[in-house]
Amino acid sequence: MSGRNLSFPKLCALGGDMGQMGIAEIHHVRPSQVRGAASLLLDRGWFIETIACLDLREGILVNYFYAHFTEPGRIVVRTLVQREEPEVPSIADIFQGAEWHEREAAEMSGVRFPGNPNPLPLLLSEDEESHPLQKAFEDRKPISNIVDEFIKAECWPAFISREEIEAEAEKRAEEAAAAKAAADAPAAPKAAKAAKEAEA
Amino acid sequence: MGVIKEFAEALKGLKSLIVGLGITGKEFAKPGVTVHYPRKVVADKDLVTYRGHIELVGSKNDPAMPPCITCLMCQSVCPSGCIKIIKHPPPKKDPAADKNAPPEAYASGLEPKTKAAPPAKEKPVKTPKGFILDYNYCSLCGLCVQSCPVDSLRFSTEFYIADPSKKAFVYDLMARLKAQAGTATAKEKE
Amino acid sequence: MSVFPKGDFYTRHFQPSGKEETLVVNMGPQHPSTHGVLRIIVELDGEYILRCEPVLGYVHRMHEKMGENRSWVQYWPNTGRVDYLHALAWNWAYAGAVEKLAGIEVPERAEYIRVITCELNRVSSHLLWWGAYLLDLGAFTPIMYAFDDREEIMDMLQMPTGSRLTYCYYRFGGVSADLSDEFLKRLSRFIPYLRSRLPMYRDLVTENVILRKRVEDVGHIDEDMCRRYGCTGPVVRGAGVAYDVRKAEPYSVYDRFDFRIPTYPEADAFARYMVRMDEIEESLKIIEQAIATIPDGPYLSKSAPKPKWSAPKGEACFAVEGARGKITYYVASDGGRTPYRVKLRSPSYCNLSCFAEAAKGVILADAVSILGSLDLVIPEIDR
Amino acid sequence: MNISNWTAPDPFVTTPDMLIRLVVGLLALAAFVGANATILVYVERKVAGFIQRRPGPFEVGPQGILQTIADAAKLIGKQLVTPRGSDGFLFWLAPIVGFLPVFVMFLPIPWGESTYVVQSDVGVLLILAFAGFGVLSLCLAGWASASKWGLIGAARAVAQSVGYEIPLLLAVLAVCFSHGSMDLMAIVKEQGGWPWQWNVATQPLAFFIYFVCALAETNRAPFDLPEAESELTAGFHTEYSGMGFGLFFLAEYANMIVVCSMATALFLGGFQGPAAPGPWWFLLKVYGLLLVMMWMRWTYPRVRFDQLLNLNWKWLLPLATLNLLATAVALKL
Repeated sequence: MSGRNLSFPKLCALGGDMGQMGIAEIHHVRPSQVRGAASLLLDRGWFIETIACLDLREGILVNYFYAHFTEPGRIVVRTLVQREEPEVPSIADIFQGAEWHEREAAEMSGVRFPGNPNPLPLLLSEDEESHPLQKAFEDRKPISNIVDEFIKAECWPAFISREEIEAEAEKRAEEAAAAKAAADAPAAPKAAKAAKEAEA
Repeated sequence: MGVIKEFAEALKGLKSLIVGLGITGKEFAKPGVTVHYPRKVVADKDLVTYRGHIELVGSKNDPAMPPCITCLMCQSVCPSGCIKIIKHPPPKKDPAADKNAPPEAYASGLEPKTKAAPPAKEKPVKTPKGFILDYNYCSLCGLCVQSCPVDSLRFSTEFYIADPSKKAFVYDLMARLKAQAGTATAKEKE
Repeated sequence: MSVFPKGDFYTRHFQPSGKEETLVVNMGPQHPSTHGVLRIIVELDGEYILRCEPVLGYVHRMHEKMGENRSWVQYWPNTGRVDYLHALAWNWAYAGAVEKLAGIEVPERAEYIRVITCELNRVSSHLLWWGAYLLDLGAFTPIMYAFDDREEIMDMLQMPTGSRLTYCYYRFGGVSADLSDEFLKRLSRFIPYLRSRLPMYRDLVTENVILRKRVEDVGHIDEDMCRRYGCTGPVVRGAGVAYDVRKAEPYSVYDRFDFRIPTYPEADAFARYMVRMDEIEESLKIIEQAIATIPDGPYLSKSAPKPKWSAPKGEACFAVEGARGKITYYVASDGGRTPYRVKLRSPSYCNLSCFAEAAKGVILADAVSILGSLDLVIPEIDR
Repeated sequence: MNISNWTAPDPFVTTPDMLIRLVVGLLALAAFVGANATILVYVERKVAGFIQRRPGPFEVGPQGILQTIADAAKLIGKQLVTPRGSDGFLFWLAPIVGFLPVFVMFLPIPWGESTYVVQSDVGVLLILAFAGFGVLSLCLAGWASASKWGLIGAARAVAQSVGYEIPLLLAVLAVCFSHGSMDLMAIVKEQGGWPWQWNVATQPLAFFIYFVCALAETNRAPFDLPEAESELTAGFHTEYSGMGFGLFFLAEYANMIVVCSMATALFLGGFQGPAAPGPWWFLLKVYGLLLVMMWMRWTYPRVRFDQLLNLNWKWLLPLATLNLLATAVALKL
């Protein structure tokens, strides 16, 4: 996997093992660097496989999968976008095939791709407003729950500060607990009654 | 030259058309290959390998009862949630029955040991009371059969099934097993 | 002309740049040559296509979301239903991804079984495509001959898998049932039979001058276009690039078999046609070698996960060469009961995305020819 | 027959004898067309079935022989839907326009030495003239149904029919030249009973061109572009339901009989045959040609539209012209 020397601007390149996880290289970039990576990869003869978004506690992780017709391996260019402003510049003018991948990612995960020539819904109905692949808050996991090493990497803090997320999570958890307690209090006798009925 | 070449190509094309006619002509003369359904059915060798809906297997001792231990593995693994096992309710503590039992005597140790073994702890009934399969939603993945720890499930080879109503495909597998056992014993008697 | 001036959402977005003298027609969602519910909005100038835009999503089932709310094992049946014509390749891609993620060993016999069944499934998929493509081009008979041969394959695949189309046969760490000797015998009888049928296919169709005129020099999709759109499979091999996942990222035991990657440099519909016809022969060659060398042993690993198993945390990607191209499963796990994210990269989806460019300026009949030569399976596009 | 002898048959001074012949003939033709179309549909489906190695229609009646009648009953029983935005009058006129002229085309066909309805000196002309009506019907149908697919189908039909009529005419003309007559009966009578005495032996190229053009004129595969169902869903009859579609269907088969009858009379010696000549020879030859047409339909893919026109203008037309010239020169010599 060495000797490829893809030197596009990036935060860091870390992880990836073709044998272990089927991904040769993982490059972390800022959203603004996605286009640079794409054009460099196109010059080197890579083609786009797909775009996959992960909805995480830290934000939405947008993964661009690239593969090559003659070289083995798979390169993932990933970037993290904040949920408040989920925008990644479109690469549809570099890889035309990415237009559909972006449209799919946009409607499924709620990431916006400014510059996409045809930003219509692709698979869902045109009046669908929700993003099905966005998870509920309590289902969202921090990236450390999936891959540890990204947290250890120095590039991760560039995306997001860890404390912020934890603080928000704690706050949410407290709120949820309070709400639950409030809801449980009157519901408790009811629940007992229901259980009795079920037994009978 | 160009004209000659064009004509040669056209003739080649015509030849290919005639070859095509020859092939379909030959096939015309051959017998048909389709299975003429109501009159003929699929050969058994192709039928026995078909995985239809699941059914219960009779246990060795009692062909009308499955060896199922109601572990609910199949029910929980089913991706479509189409298996429903009804358990026997847990045995109720009957105070009258308790009175008949001579716990004190045993406790005292005065009873002769040769008389009888102490009554074993009442076993909870493990066989299912009911086993319902909603075949409408089944995707025939076979995960239930594979996950059954006591091999109580198998695939039926039934596929001549059709019904205008969805209700017809909600099978009571216990009843089915009983019916199968009944016909099997009837055959044996004959 | 237009009785329904408003049109629907997509037509409204499509129309504004249309000229007065052109005709905007909907090819689909119910159209004989879109092989299912695919809709293509076409702007016609006479018989020539000025521009077109595929509209997808009519059979969208949200497989990716379903992956997130059912357990690892429960996701199996979904994999067979993405591409119903080459279901085992999708089975394999999911199996491979999760096995990679969890480091599950697959017994050697299971690998051979996978190769045999998957290649057999590929042959059946190509046969169906052949018939359906000819149907697109107006010949009715070939599909019946193809079905005749395909029927035998389906009967054979039914022996281990128990189903005929949407197989759910592979498991983590192997397959769900062993191959019987009867199956292997029947298969080794079938291979020479199918080989003897192929010359008939060639004489009836491939050599036919009408077909040649319909597919030669039609629908150029060259290497550069494949790269920009991510086209794989017979499309890229028809553009002269010997790209086959079985060779490029060798998985399973494919490196033990001797087979060729058929390529044709013409990059037209005929090249793609020929690639598929050659692939049938190559697949038969692989199956033949696999039957000869299949080892004994267990068909399911002892460490195969139990039904309530959860994968360890991490992420994994696994690519498989399907009949239509590169199938990639990306799975991410947080160690929970369900996958955290499943991403399906379907080849038809990427192959279709280049249709708008490939069909620009061609005749309507050629568009049908191009569409057919991409070998689309709509449920795979919509997922 | 000498063309100078020809006088227009005046319907008002016809003899009772001729009137009876006409009425009986028309009735017989109606029965014949109906019966034959029914049989042909059945035969076509059986041929398709056997070529594709399946039984074809099988359930209605022995060997499915009543299948077409059942289908006809179904078609008649169906609701006639007039699509929104269509021109209702023209829409329903089109199938009738397509079907009626077929009767006229049958009139001058010599079935047997004495089995004919009208013996006209310009029989060939009559058939060719009324054959033009077919395209009018397709054009009307496609245009009036307010369907874009229908419109494209209609446009194709017009371009195709107009184009292919010319080489067809030239091919027929070559035969008429060599016999010096346009009377089908005379042409048949001048041919002998054995295949080498037929016109196809002296005019093979004309026969080939005629047959190809006849396929195109009747919109049969591989030239079924106006209704190419994989491209245009069903072309000009996309929007027709019930018997509207049924009439197009019937007209197609009736047209097939007409073109094959004409081919038989012009090139294959008509009712002449070895041993005893008679109508059976005629029918045998017609059905032979029809079977070849069906055989071709179930073997070939469809040609593309521009290729279809190229074949006509670049191949058939020059060939037909050359053939005609050669015939003329040979006759002069």
